[in-house]
Amino acid sequence: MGKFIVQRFLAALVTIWIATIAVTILIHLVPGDPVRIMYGSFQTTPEELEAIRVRLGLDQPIWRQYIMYIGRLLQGDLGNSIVGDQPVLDILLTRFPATLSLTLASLAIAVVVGMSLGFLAAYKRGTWVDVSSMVLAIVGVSMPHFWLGLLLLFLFALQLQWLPVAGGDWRSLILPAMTLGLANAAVLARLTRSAMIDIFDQDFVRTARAKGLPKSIVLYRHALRSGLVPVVSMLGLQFAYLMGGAIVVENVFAWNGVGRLAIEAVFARDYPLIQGFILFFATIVALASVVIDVAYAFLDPRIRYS
Amino acid sequence: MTPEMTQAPLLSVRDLTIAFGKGAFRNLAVQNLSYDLMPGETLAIVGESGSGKSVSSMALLGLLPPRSATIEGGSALFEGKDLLHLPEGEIRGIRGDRITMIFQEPMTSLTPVLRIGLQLTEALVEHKDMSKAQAEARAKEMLELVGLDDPERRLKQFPHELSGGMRQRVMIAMAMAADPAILIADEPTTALDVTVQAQILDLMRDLKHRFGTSIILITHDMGVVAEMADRVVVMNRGRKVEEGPVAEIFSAPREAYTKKLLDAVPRLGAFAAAAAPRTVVAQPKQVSGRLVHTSGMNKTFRESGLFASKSTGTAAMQDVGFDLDAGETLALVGESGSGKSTTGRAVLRLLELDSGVIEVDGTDMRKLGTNAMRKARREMQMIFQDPFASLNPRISAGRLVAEPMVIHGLSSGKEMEDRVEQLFLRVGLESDHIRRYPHEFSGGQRQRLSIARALSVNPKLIVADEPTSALDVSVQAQVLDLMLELQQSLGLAYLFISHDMAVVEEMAHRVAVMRRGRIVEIGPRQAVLNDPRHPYTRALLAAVPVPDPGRTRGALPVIDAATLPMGALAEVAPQHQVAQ
Amino acid sequence: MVHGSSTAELADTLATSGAARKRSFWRALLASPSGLIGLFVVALLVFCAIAAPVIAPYDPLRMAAGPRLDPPSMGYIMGTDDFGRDVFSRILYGARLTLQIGVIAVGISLTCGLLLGLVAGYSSGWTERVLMRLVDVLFSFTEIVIALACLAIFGVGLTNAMIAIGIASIPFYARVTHSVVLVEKGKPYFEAAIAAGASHVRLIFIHLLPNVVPTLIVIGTLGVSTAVLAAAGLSFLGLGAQPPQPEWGFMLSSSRDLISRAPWMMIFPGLAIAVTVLGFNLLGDGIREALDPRQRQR
Amino acid sequence: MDRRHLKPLWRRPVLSAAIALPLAVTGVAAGAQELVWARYGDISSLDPHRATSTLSMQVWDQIYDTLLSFDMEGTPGPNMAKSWEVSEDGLEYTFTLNEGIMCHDGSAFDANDVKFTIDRAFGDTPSLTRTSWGPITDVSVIDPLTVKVTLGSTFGAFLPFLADSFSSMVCDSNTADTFGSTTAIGTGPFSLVEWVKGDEIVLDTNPDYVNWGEPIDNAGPPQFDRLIIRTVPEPQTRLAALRTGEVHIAEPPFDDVAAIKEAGELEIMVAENTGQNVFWEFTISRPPFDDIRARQAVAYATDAQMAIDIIYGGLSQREWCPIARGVFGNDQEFCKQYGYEYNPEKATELLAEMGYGPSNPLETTMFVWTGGNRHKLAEIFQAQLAQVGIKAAIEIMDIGTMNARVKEQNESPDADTPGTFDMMTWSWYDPDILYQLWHSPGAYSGYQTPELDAMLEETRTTIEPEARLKKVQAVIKYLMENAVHVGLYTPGWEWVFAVRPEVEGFKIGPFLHPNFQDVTLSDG
Repeated sequence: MGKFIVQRFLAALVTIWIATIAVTILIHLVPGDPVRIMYGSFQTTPEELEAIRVRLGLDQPIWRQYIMYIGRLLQGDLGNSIVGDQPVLDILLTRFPATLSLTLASLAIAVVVGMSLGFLAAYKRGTWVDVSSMVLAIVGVSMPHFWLGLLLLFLFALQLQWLPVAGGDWRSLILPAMTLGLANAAVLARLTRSAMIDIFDQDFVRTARAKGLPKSIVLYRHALRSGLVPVVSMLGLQFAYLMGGAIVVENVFAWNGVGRLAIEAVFARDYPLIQGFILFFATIVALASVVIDVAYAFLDPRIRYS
Repeated sequence: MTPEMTQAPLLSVRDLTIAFGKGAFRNLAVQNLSYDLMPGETLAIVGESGSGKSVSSMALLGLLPPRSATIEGGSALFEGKDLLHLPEGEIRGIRGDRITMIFQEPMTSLTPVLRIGLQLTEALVEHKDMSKAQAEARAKEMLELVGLDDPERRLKQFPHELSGGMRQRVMIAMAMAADPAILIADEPTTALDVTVQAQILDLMRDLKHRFGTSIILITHDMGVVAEMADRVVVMNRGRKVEEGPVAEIFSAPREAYTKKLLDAVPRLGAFAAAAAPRTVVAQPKQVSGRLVHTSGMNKTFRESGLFASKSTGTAAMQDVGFDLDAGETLALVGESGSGKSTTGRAVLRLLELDSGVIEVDGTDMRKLGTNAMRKARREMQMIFQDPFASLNPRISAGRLVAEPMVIHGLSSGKEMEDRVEQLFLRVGLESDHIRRYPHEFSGGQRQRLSIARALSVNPKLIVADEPTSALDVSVQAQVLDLMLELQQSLGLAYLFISHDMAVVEEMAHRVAVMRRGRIVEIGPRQAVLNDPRHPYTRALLAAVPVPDPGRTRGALPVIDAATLPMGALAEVAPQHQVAQ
Repeated sequence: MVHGSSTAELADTLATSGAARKRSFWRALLASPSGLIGLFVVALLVFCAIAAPVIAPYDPLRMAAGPRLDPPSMGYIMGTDDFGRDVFSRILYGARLTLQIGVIAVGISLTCGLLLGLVAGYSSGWTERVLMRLVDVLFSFTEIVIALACLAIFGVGLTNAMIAIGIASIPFYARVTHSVVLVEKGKPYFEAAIAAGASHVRLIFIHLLPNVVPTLIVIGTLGVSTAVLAAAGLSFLGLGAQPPQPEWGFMLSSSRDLISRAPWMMIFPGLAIAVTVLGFNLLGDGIREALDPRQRQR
Repeated sequence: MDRRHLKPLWRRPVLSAAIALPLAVTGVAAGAQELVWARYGDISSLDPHRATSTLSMQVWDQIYDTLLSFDMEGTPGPNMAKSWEVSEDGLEYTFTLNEGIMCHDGSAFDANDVKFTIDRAFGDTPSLTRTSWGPITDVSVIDPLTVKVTLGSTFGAFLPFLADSFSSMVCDSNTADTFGSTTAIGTGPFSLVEWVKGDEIVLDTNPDYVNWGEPIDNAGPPQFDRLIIRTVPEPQTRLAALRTGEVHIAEPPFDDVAAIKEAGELEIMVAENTGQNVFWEFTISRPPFDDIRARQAVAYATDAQMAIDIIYGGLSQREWCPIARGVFGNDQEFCKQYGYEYNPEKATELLAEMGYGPSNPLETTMFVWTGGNRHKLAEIFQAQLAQVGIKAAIEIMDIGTMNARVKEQNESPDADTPGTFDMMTWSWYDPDILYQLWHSPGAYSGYQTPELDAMLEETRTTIEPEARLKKVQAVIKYLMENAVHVGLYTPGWEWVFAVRPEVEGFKIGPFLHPNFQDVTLSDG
């Protein structure tokens, strides 16, 4: 178990490490002179550009740049943004709680709605309940986040005026979280259903039934607990998808998270911010998957006791 | 033990009919099946795959897959109630209490995320109104009865911490804990090694006497039937073929199907008197000389992965070595995990050895380069266990058989077409099979296809890895006959890998017994099978169930894994070597 | 050593009773509701794309083809946008872009993913470990972030967005290919081919590829829907299609300011995306079922 | 991780948000009045030398004060500096400061702070305002209330600049690294409480504030307690929030302005004399726009009046000059005689001369700044250009990116793609903008000739208004005849405000400086 956690953690570190390489390379893939593209404002002189180049270390060979980058990174320095010249990490950290709350709220919705729907469909396999849940799920999977968001906005905020449209109020979290959560609930429902159907076909469920146990015990004690294992193992990926989906949804609802920041940064070609965002995103997703893997290990004794 | 025929039956099944699918896809799995089960009796339901033997028993407990299977008719009277027409609540009360069940797959039949203790006690708590403590006491008692040590600890363990045999013991403990009237055992030992099978069968017999339970034993294995059953129901394609006391069925089967089934069963000892496999062709091709020489083969499988430590690994082969002459069959026998398949693959260089020598026809295989190795493969072909998986599903039968010839550039065009057709006929297939795809063939036909494919390049050596163990016995007999016939007419050498001692006795010139990656005994068939010197070989032979109700298997020799000699081989008789 | 097991027996009975194995792929596809609907939607999309100039009542780019912000009516069945362009005509022409997105993006990711997965899966050893580790890492970045990074490099635009999405999905296709290759490689028929002396080329092209392709057809079809969604998303964010392209996601984004005044500008492009994506999802599911009859029992 | 970073991360905990937020909203003493102003974007920096966006400037206006201030006509007059003297040669300016100006941190504002501000603008990298300050060579503190600025050459736009937000006076206590991002100490009517990036800027009334010269009634501090400047990107969302009262002042969706006016629920205020100018500008270092005919064809092919009527519905005006209405030298009649009236036939003709035709359209790319419905405007221009055979792709980008891209385009004469053109936007209070844009090396390394350079220099060195006007108009004529800088419309961004009825006294000064000092909030 301990070894398992250490392994997962090391794997996460490798992910982050590769991300650092990727973002260092990123800036060199930009066609043209990155310094001129980033800082070549109307009032900068060639000398100033050169000074910036030296300050950013972009005059150095790439491996030196990488070492410098890692060195700064270890001190929590992700560089400064071009727009406003502020520490990238500060910007990301002030914006991240909004994204985290959106992502977690959506995850909660996705898990509750998706898993129950998937479980129900698997349990009622072949009946109208199954068919209609799966039709619902495939429609949900096919629904663009941003469209669902606009529809919800149109309906609940503008037409019915049930929910506020702006402000940091918790109620303004409802629509974005629903948008992101429901779309992913559909994915989760499909995953849960097929995982549960696999489980229902397992020999041990037959054994449990053969013991004459009540349906509820067969379902919850034997099937669900085992069925949860693969589903939970997929939550790490789900979290990553949600984080990715948040980028779009934040822009629909003007939710002030890192996703909106990322789009702003792309428009502004604010490469230090883009680099920081990618690294930050990769780190969060990697750490989240460690957490979920550990949770998964706790659910599955085959990992817990080895 | 003969049951009193005057006694009222405990369970009386009448005209049971079960169908899968609906409408045009309706398919009768069981048709008008009737039988009685007497108190204290063991009734074996025998049949090959697709006979409906399992389905009919599952139906009794309402365990058929819902929505795909329907009970179309019949009754099953048990204690005055018709099991087939009870409401779910009532049948559930009987299930797991009055009638219990054990299944074939001990590895997957226990819930992996729950402790053994909970799985053992939950039915008792449910049906017997026991408190948790009472149920646990009973569970512990049962674990001891089924021969598991340290029951206290077992209760806290998870299924993956137990071996297959231990899990089946837990399943039996679970099934017997409620002191049921009927135990339905669905192929309870099929997935187990022969030595473990013998122990489990002994255990079941013992418990049956202790509890007076009636058993419905579902099996395909006539040996197990002969050993366990009082009466037998023979099924084929959903129908009952014949029913009768076990002795009668074996000694005087009335139906042709039963006769055929019994004839096909390989019996250990049937060929004990012969020094070589029976001759099936008029003029066997004469070949001689050493074909294969191996020595000192070692292989350890290591976990791969970015963080895997290099030190751990399982030794699949340790210091394995043997010789094989042209036209000869060397059988590699052993239980699962003994390294016999690994050895077969190593000889063909399908896996790389850590060390060792493999010479085929005097060429050191391990020194060959990629291209030379590819050429060398012409001389040695392989037949695999699973005829379903070993044929590429997207290539037609004709192309599959031709493939080795194409690879080695042996023939082409019309000549090749003729040769393929000839091969098809040679292995007992028809020429219009050539254009079909593998999934359109039955299991036996596919194995014939594999053989034709192996033969296409006129190899000298064929490694056959459990070539018949996925086949029904009647098909197995045909394939074995074919292999013998081919060997003798073509002068083939077989490295024949098998777990089945009776098959080995039928096929082998010489036998090598493997255990945990080592050869513990090797020698001519009569020497090894009739005069086994190694305790493990003896145990292996003693554990084989005998398909003859008249003969009882002797007591199982107790083997102590710790003291088994597992050292280097030493000659005890001419060519007969045993580990010291 | 699995001998006449009860589950195998059951499966056998089921398979023969289904008789699906014997039916041709197309019959199976058309027999499944998802396959049928999916095929219909995709065919409709292709039809719209090809016949757009014939069906479309107006030039999709023509401003003041009608009054501004005119609600749906007989003349403009999906209304007009804020430039007086006919929304219906724009949606029809948008189908062309959508198809293009699907084909190009999936083409890129499928080709590269297949190659990577095949190389990794076939080679094994260090090549495999390093490649797949890299692919896993990229995969965990999620597609949208990779696409964003690509767009940050290439600059915005629909063509760049297609390429970015194509690149972003490579890890997914590589993973699937890799796992299918591993499964196929583990099957005895592959070992049988090695034992028969097959060369690398033969092993890859005769034995592996044909068995990998069906899975890739399925995920490629499903992948079209992902690509369409992603491209529409990027266009919605302003990173993809640029004016005056009648791309559906871009049309949606221009509807945002007018959501209460002209909801039809939001509803129809969204519907077009959703139906197209649904169509490819259903078709993918349908093909999967048709290729694997056992799946259908689920 | 640095500890410093932990605090902001948890300042707004996820789950306790529901409890914490109502507190935050009413966190000021009971009955405190706050005003919420919603805008489409956030500021770039609180440091006036590190940003150029109007969004940023409007916030600096609240936190900082300037030495001089514009009256409603846009003429600079005294403010923090109560008087000033100019030397004979026009190279030395001596300012006398008002007594008793207090910085937000409680320190007194004096000549040292002025020197600190100007030195910073010149010494610091990257300072975006350096050239705007003019040819300053020295700043010296004569006494605490007197400061002398020396110029290298005469500079006609110097005084107006000192009334502009770019010259915001920064207190010399702003030495921390955090200046510009989390701290900002000025002397303006409001002091910084918090800037939650991307979300809101919270400002509290500065009780010590004295209005020395702003053209408004209130001489003291603002009459409400807190100003919250919130980022709400979606126009529809801003409108909805205005209607519910979550927001008091915001830019409405342009398409809804007519309906809002009709309903009378909100007051619509349109800024005048914004100094904003939207114009065509071209990459002249390579084809096609190295040829004047191509530039003229674009100019003739655009019907700006029709476009702004559709998109802004009368909120914006056709602008013929390269400098906007309200700026010295703007004269519609004068400019129009050199301007390009919509004339597609003429455009087609010019293109045909160059060898372009229906089968061989002129292909190019139009850069457009995001927001303000400019992308829609661009779409109309695109369609208009298409009619004469110019196939222009549209690329929408952030203004900073656009500035860099335009410059990069001009500096890549050998690129194999056709040269681009752009809908450039500038707001300036003085025709000196023309110098900054077109005098070599030029803001964008664009169109330059020695002739133009000489003419531009004269606009700087000529101080006397009558004479300067001549010089400026000569430049305007030159730029327009060469189709270098083709005016389109004014104003162009953030100039329309919808105001809730309970807000009274909201004013917009010249050059788009929103002013809250006269604002009173009735209970609404």
